[in-house]
Amino acid sequence: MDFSNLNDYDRKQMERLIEEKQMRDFMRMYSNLVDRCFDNCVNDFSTKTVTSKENTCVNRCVEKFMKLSERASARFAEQNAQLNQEMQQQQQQQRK
Amino acid sequence: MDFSNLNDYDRKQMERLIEEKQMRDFMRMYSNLVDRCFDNCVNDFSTKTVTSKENTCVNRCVEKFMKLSERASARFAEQNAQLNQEMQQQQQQQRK
Amino acid sequence: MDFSNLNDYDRKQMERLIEEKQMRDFMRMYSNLVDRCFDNCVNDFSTKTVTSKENTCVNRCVEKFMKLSERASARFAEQNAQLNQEMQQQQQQQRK
Amino acid sequence: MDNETQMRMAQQEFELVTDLLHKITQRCYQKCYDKNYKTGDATTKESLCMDKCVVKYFQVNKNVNDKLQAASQAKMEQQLRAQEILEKRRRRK
Amino acid sequence: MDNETQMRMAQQEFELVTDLLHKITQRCYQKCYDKNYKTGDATTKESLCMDKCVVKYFQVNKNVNDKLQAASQAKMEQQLRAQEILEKRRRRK
Amino acid sequence: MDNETQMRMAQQEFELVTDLLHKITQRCYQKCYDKNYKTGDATTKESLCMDKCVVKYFQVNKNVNDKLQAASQAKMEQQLRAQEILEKRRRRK
Repeated sequence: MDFSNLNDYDRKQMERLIEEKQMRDFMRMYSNLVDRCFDNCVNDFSTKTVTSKENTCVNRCVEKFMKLSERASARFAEQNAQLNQEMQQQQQQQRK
Repeated sequence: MDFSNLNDYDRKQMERLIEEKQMRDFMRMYSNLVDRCFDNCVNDFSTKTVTSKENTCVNRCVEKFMKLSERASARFAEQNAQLNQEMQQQQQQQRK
Repeated sequence: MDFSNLNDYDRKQMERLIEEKQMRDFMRMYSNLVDRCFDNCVNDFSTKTVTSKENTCVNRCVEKFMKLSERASARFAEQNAQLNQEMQQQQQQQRK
Repeated sequence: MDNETQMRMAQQEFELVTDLLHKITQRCYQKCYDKNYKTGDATTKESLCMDKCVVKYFQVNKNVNDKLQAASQAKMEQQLRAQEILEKRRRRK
Repeated sequence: MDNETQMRMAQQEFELVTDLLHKITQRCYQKCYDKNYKTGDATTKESLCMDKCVVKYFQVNKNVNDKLQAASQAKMEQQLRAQEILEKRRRRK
Repeated sequence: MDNETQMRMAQQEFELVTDLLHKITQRCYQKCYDKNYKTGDATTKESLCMDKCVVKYFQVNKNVNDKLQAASQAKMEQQLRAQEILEKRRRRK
């Protein structure tokens, strides 16, 4: 975000809001990931300890999600940049 | 809501809170609708563009949800009015 | 929470925040419970009134959830206490 | 009752009603819609299903609400237990 | 446009983008992942599926957004109806 | 550490614990309950399942937490990317 037209107070305020949102997003992603990997990998409730097989499954589930999540973010960034470019072109056409 | 017993400041505050909630509700409904229609209509990931068939499905999904959502709201309003009437009758009986 | 090192204002503020969170949690649990029991028990939409069979199912659904929820809380408390104990032991080892 | 409390209660009630409307809409749509999407119009079957579903959801909501009024004390007890957990943890810091 | 309004809009836009990223990640993972978890690495099939899914989700999001721009007035009308409900209720208290 | 920071951290911890309790309750109930609802009582099978499920969920939660401590830097990098997107957009306005 372009903060150059904001004073110091507003800039710090905005940075704090962004940081809080990022923390909330991380906690939400983490919470969903635990739920999803537990749901996919742990289905035997005759034992009171996570089995080695279940633990391996959870580890792979977490790793796979992180890798595919990273890939989605990269594609998301590309799509957003493309969308911004299209919006800019439309605005330039409207000015003519 | 009956705002006649509120001063100007409180009334404006309340109207702003309602407006914010309505905006959040609209964004939530919209977000859920995109998710739902994407989930129901887009399942072929061998192509990088939404197909004509998928796009038609999404359009119909959105239109159908809006129509049934409107109908649910009308019935909801009736049920709420009926509930309020029952509450009023109970209160009158309690006063006797 | 240890509030002994907080002044009166901060303590009241903290207690209010806890109370608000508990109220939100209760409303969220209640909302999810209505949704879940409706989803599991009410599937006949040729009638406009909840049938006796559906009502019995909903009642049992609510009772069962409350009982199992209570049990989960008790086990949760035990696990949390155990986790705290482990954390304390680790901290003592680090000090040596 | 002062103005601040009155406004907070009014806001909470407004949120309750709009959240309930959202939830009923989502749940009843899920129960009633036809996945084939032959048309963007709502069919008679879907529409009548929505009508009955909304009424039934209201009834279930009221029944569960009545049941939980009695159980709310038990839930508060449960929440206090979670609070005690945290108190013990923070004493060790 | 004063600073407060400008900041609120910037914050809302930031939240929109990050919420969309979260939702796309969840939905596309659901569509693309292989439940067997033979490995922690993403397979070629899963990766290419994610690529296409993100692009398609963007397209659907834009299409639905365009459709709803016209319908937003109808939704506001619906919300006002809920507000009238509450007004009637509170007059009785 | 000043009082405001201390209180914010205490609040966040309280929210973490209560959110975890909520999530465990929902997930374990989903795993363990018998859909037939022959009774409102919890059966022995359901109860023992809940006991083990809560313990296992705690273990998975801790394991995923440990794994993500290392990956949190990567996530922050991802978030900064989203922020850069918005910065570019706003420069054009």
